Amino acid sequence: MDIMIKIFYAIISIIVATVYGLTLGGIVRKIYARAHGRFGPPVWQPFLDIIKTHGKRVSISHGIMFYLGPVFRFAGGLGTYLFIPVIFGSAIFSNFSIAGDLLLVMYFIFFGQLGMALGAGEGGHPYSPIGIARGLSQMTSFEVPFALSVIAIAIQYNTLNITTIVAAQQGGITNWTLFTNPLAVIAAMISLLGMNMHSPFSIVLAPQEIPIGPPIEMNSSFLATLQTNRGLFAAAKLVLFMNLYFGGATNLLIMVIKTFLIYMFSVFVGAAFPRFRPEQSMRFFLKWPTIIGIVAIIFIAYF
Amino acid sequence: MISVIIIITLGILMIIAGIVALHLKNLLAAIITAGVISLLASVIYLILGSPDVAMTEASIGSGLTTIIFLYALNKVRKEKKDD
Amino acid sequence: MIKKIIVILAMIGLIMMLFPLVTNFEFLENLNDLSTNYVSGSVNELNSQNVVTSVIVTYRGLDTLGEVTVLFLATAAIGFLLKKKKTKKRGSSELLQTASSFLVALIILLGVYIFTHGHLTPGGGFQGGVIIATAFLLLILSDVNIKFNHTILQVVESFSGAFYVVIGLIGLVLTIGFLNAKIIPLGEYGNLFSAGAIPIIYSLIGLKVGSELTNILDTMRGE
Amino acid sequence: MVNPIYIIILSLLAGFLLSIFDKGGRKLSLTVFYSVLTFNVFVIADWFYRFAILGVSTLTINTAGFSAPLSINLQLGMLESFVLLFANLAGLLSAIYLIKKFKESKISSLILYLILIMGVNGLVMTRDLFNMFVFLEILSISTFALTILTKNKKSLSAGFKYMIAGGVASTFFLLGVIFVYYFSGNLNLEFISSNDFTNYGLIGVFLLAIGIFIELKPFPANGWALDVYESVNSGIVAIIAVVNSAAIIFVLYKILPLLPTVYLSVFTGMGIVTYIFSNLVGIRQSNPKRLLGYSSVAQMGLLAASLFYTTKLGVSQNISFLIAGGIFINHFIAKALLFWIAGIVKKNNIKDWSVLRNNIPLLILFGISLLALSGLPPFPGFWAKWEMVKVFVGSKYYIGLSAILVGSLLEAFYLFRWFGYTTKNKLNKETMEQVQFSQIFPIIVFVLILFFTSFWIMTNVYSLNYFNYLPLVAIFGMFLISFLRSKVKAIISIAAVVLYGYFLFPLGMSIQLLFGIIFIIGSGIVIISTINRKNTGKGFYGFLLMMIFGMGNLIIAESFLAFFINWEFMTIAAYLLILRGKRAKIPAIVFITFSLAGAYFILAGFGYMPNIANNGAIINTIGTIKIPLMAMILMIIGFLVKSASFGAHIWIPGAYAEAEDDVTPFFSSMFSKTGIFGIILLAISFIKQTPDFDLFYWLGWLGAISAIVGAFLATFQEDVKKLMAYSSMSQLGYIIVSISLLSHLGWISGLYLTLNHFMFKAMIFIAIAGVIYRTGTRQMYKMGGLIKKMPLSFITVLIGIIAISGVPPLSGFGSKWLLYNSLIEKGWFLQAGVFFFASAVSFLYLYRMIHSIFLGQMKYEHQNIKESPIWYLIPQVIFIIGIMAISMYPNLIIQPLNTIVGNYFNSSIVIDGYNVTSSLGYWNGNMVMYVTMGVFAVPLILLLLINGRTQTVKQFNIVYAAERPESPQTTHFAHNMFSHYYKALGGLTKPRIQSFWNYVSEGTNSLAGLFRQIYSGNGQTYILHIILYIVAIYFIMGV
Amino acid sequence: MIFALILGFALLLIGIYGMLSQKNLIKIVIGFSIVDTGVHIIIVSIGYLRNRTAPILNSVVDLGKAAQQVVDPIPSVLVLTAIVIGLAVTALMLTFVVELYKKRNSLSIDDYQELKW
Repeated sequence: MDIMIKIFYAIISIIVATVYGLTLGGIVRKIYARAHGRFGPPVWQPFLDIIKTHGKRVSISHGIMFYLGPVFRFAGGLGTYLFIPVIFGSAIFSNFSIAGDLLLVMYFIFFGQLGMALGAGEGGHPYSPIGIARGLSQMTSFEVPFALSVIAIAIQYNTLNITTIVAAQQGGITNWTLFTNPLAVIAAMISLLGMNMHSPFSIVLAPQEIPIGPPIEMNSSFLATLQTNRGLFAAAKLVLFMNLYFGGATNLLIMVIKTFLIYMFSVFVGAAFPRFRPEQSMRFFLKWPTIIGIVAIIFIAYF
Repeated sequence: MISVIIIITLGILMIIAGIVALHLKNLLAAIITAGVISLLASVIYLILGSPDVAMTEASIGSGLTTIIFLYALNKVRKEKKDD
Repeated sequence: MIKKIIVILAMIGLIMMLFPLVTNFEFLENLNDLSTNYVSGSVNELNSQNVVTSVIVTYRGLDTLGEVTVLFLATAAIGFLLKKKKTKKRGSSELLQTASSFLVALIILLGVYIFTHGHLTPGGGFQGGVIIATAFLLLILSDVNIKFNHTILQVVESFSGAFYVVIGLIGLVLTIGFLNAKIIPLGEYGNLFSAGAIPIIYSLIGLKVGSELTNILDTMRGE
Repeated sequence: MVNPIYIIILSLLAGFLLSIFDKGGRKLSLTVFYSVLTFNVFVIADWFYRFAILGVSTLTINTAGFSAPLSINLQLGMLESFVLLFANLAGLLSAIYLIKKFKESKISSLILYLILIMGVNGLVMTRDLFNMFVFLEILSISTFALTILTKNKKSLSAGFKYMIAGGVASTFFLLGVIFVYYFSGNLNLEFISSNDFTNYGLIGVFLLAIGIFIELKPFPANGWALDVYESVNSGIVAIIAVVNSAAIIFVLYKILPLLPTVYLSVFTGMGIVTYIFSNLVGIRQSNPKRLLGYSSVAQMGLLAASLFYTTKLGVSQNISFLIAGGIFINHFIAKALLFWIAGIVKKNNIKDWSVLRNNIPLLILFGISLLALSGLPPFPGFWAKWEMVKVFVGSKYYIGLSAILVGSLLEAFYLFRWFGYTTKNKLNKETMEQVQFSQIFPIIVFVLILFFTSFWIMTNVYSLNYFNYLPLVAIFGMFLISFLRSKVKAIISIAAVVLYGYFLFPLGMSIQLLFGIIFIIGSGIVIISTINRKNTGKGFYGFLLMMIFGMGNLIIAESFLAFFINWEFMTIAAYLLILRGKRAKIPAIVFITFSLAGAYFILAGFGYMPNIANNGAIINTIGTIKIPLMAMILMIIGFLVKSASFGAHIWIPGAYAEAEDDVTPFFSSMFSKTGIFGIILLAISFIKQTPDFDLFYWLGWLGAISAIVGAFLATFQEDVKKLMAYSSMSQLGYIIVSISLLSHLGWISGLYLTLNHFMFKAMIFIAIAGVIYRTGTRQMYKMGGLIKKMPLSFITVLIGIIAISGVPPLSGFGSKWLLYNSLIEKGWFLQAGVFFFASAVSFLYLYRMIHSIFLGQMKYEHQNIKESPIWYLIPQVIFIIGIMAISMYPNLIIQPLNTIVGNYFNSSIVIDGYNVTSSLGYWNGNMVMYVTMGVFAVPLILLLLINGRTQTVKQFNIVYAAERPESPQTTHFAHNMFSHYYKALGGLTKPRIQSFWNYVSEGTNSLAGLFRQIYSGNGQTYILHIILYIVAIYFIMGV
Repeated sequence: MIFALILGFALLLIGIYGMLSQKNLIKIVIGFSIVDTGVHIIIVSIGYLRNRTAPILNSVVDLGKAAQQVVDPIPSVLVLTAIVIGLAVTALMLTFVVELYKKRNSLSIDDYQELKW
């Protein structure tokens, strides 16, 4: 019985997160447009997109793996989200965080990426593997500062349990990792830029009118699934960052505010900088953020 | 005492002969000189109280060896002529 | 040029190495035990006047056997290496040939004398053998076209060697040791037929050495 | 019981009379000739039996009816009869080998040969110094003459050089004899003692010793000998290299008691110098006989050095006999064999030896000889080396030790290179001459004796446990049944592995069990894939079983020696397996060079080891001893080579890639684990002591570097097997780091990784083998889109890469979780960072592999290929089941590992149901699995519901820049996939280590080239060398 | 007799120098035979004892005190053997020289270095 309630809670949590994530996406597009001096699409445009793509009459699949690609991707998003306790102390939003700790979350992120890469690969379009190659290599580089930052946190709190980490940050803003371990946060925030694949690190998708990265062959419901996941996954990442660095959230409102602010950070950076070429972004991540991360570890471990 | 003088004299002669034998351009002369060394050596053996050795050295060292040398030289020369 | 310098350096090194052997050398005042034993043993046990001979033939008989073998080997080796070439040459004068064949008999006789008296006087099988070979050399020199009967040479060479070994073997069979000269009575000191088997062995050696050297010379002359 | 002097008598008699006999026809003289040689062998064999088995005391034979100081006496004892037995046997066999020659040539050749053998007998038996000189001259003259048994310009000039050099050497010997006589008053060795010599009188001894030593051809005064080896008839060279050397070394042995300690030290050094430099120069040599010449010279140097050194130390008789005797027999037999074979092959360049492939039995004999000469077990040279290392370490003679090991390595290098040329070079149409029975007979006899002595040593000296013979039994057994069809052999092999595992493996919860599963059960499963072969050729299963049993025996080895011989067995088998690959010439030589280098490190390490109680496997008893730090370091280096750690990794890509495709899984998933096993072995001892130097901390860093470098290197490979090879390097880095954590969690993680890596690497490599089998290429960009044709292989690879990359829910995540937890727990934070990076990079190569092969566009030529053969699929399925099981129920493995590691560390994790909790975090594999299934199922069902109208199109149905592209070939994005990544980080993969080793090899090569300049070919220079050598030694000794 | 000893060594050195410096094969053999002679003289001179006679025990020597009157016979014995061996070796060397010359028509040792390295 317990498990049924758990699943029920999880569904609620997922819906909330997805809606929130998609809305964020809409807002971002609006902001970008404004920054470029355009009017821009409405905030609910992502929802419209999903419905529209679902409604496409023609749906083309290139094979089983192609078919499963979006499934993997969405499953990755779902899983990642489900292994994170979203709101501290809330039963509904604790998800399945009992299944594993921070490491599980970090590695589950790969699940979707790998599946998507495979599906896109079977699509047979040369742009997909190009995009994937870029994406994967970019990932290897931004993972480094993030991983260093996570290690720094693990040292700091002597745990990898997300809930415990959040608990340790309760009781005032000064307990946040942001203030107790600022270097780790800086490293992580920089890698978040890469994770979100916004400009200047948007070479993977290379968004023009349509994305010409991995999802290039994706159409109709496949694309819709991916778009849905984009919302959920964005939310999941933001929640994870909030939990790790910004004291977590004790209720939904705080969560929305905090995550929104975190998101805005990457959006503003993205709006201000031009796109990097892949090797530039890699060099970037492996230089300063990595050094900051190492310093963070050394600082926290030995001083 | 006399034996010492003989030995010294012979020794000097032998050493000279040795050096000469090695530096003579003429192989025939060199071989003969080398034979002389052996011959002188047999005298020394005699003085040193080894008549057996002296005999052997005289017959083998200076005699037979020299003859074999000469034969070899002869063969080499013959080969040279044949070409 | 560099090589020359190195050679000279090597020679200097060698001189430095051997120098102490000369400077520190002291002649012994007395015979050491071993040679004293030899000297007395030669008289007392072997009835041989010439100590050198008795040592060569008996005490160090194995050396001598080896020595004969070495010579034998050399003969075999030279025969193995050199091919005999047939070239006719102008012979020397009749007169010379006759004279030399007369001389040859004398020389051979001398050789035989030397090796049979090896235990009494200086000289022995080797020296005698060489002298015999010289006789044949004379023949070769006087008549360049002379052909020796190789079978006879070989038989002499082989059997003298074989008998030498067999005489040694007799000692072994009599369980008094290989190459023991005492297989026949020692005889009277100073006589020709004394010193046990020494004269016999030395004679065999003489024959063997003579035939071997003749063989070598014959091969070397290259006819 | 025949008096041994009859050997001399009869030989002489026959020698003198042979020319007479010859008048009665060559048949008669040959009969006499061979009868005498045979008689010699029997007499000596009889005596050897008396001395060795019946324990008869040493025999002294007086001559001339007088006893020792007066007359010359001969002595025949255990050692003499031992040497002479071999010498006479070799003499007889070489004579048989030469029978054709003897039938044709002059009678003198028979005489010379017979007397040569007689000379050897006399030389060995005589106790009189001057008599030695005489016999030495007999020996020399007959040898000089026999050098021109086949007369040509080369042998003549070589013979002449030999003569003048020999003449100079014996002159010095004679001088020595006379001065020894002068100072001691005696010529008989029994009556001369080292006390007879005043300080300056020692020069007599010096001259004596140096004369003999020169005859042993010490570097660099040995040019003449090499010329002889190169140019002279093989049958005779066999005698020169083997019988003559044996006699001369025995003379040296006889005069050893006269030498003062200083001489012994210097001569030891000179022997070692000879060993290392001759082998060094040997690597540049391409003429087989000259190559063997260098090797002979080297071996004699080693033998002399061992004699001098053991005498100097006063090592116990048994040990010194084992060392010197082992080197002696090994050199004796192997060298004779090789020279004989060289005479049959008649090729003057080792690169042309591929003709030997026309004669497989001879090739096998050739291989055996090479293995023996390289000093590998079970051949006698190995045991000698083993004891020698112990002695050297025990006396702290480290320079000598390292020189000997380096020399051995060089020697093994050129020998194995030669074998590589023979087996792999292009075979021209030319065929070999018909081999005479008389030529092959001696070879067979000697090989049999070689094996006999080897087994004798194994059983009687070391009394090894019976299972240590299994690798050898396996290879022999498989050789005997090689006529069977290969499928039958495969099944027999599987059965053999099963029986082996069943009877030998303890089932208790121990590290043994874990590695038993990997080595034995794993092998059994992987063998299934080889059933696919139509024809395996000879030896394949033999090598395979030898390797498997060798690996298995490591686990249950009861002594260091047993461990090491099995280590070598395994290495040899692996080398032979690699060599079977089509283009494996270079990779195989690189592999064996690195492996042997590693093995020598281990050997040196064992030299430092204290004795260990002989009850049960060393893995269980090693905790009771304290391993010295030096041993630890040396052995770890050796083990790291095997597990292809950073720095020694350059052998893996070639070896893995060029080995046959169904063999590679053995290397990657099992063979590489032997290194890990070794490290664990050391670590068990390490954790019981309080170390003053935290070796394992640095080992951890090395593991981390291996992991990241391996991952980078893998990323840029086009060749799928090379990619996976580097992946193995990277993964083994993970294992090394977790073992070196020396903590409970670390070891669980390490063992878990080991098991995991074993499974996924095996299945990926088998899947790849299937793909290569079908497509015929290893270049990934030449494949593509194969998912449609080979879906099952795709699934295997998919599961494999998920498991490698550590993505939940499969077992790989468990290993990652354990790893990071243990790293952070231990405080190795930066290492943890490196591993995050490495595991991220692993996505790159894994994706590259799966995409380039299975996804994207298919090539035209692959339109009609089929799924992998069933025999490849069966093991894949088994491994998939295994991986799924431990992914689903991680406790299946974590629980036992917890128990196993609990033997060594206090437990630091709590296992509650499926929940594993460490001090840092927790992980519930079972729940992760279910959640993943759930989150996977939900979108899938949704998609299926919504997307009912999907139409599946052909692979090539894509639009590219608004047009259909030209052809699938051009559309498959696979070649140079990570070029941008290379731009950014490619600098890290610059082959620095490769170039380092290139420098090393080039440097060695040019050094060899430099040193061999001294062999100018000029006889006069050679005499100069001898004189300089004598002078130099004299001044070094400071007489 | 120290002078004989010196002479022996001098001949030894001269012979070796000859072997090292002369290019002609026959000269090298001559050098070798000089070395031999030198060694023989050394050996004999080592056995020499002052004011003694040859070891032939005929009427000249008092049999009872023979050991005090004769020189050491052993070196003579050894030299005898050595001389014969020397002859054998020299003869063999010369044969080689002749054969070598047949092959290449040169007596210079520098012309026989086709085997090297």
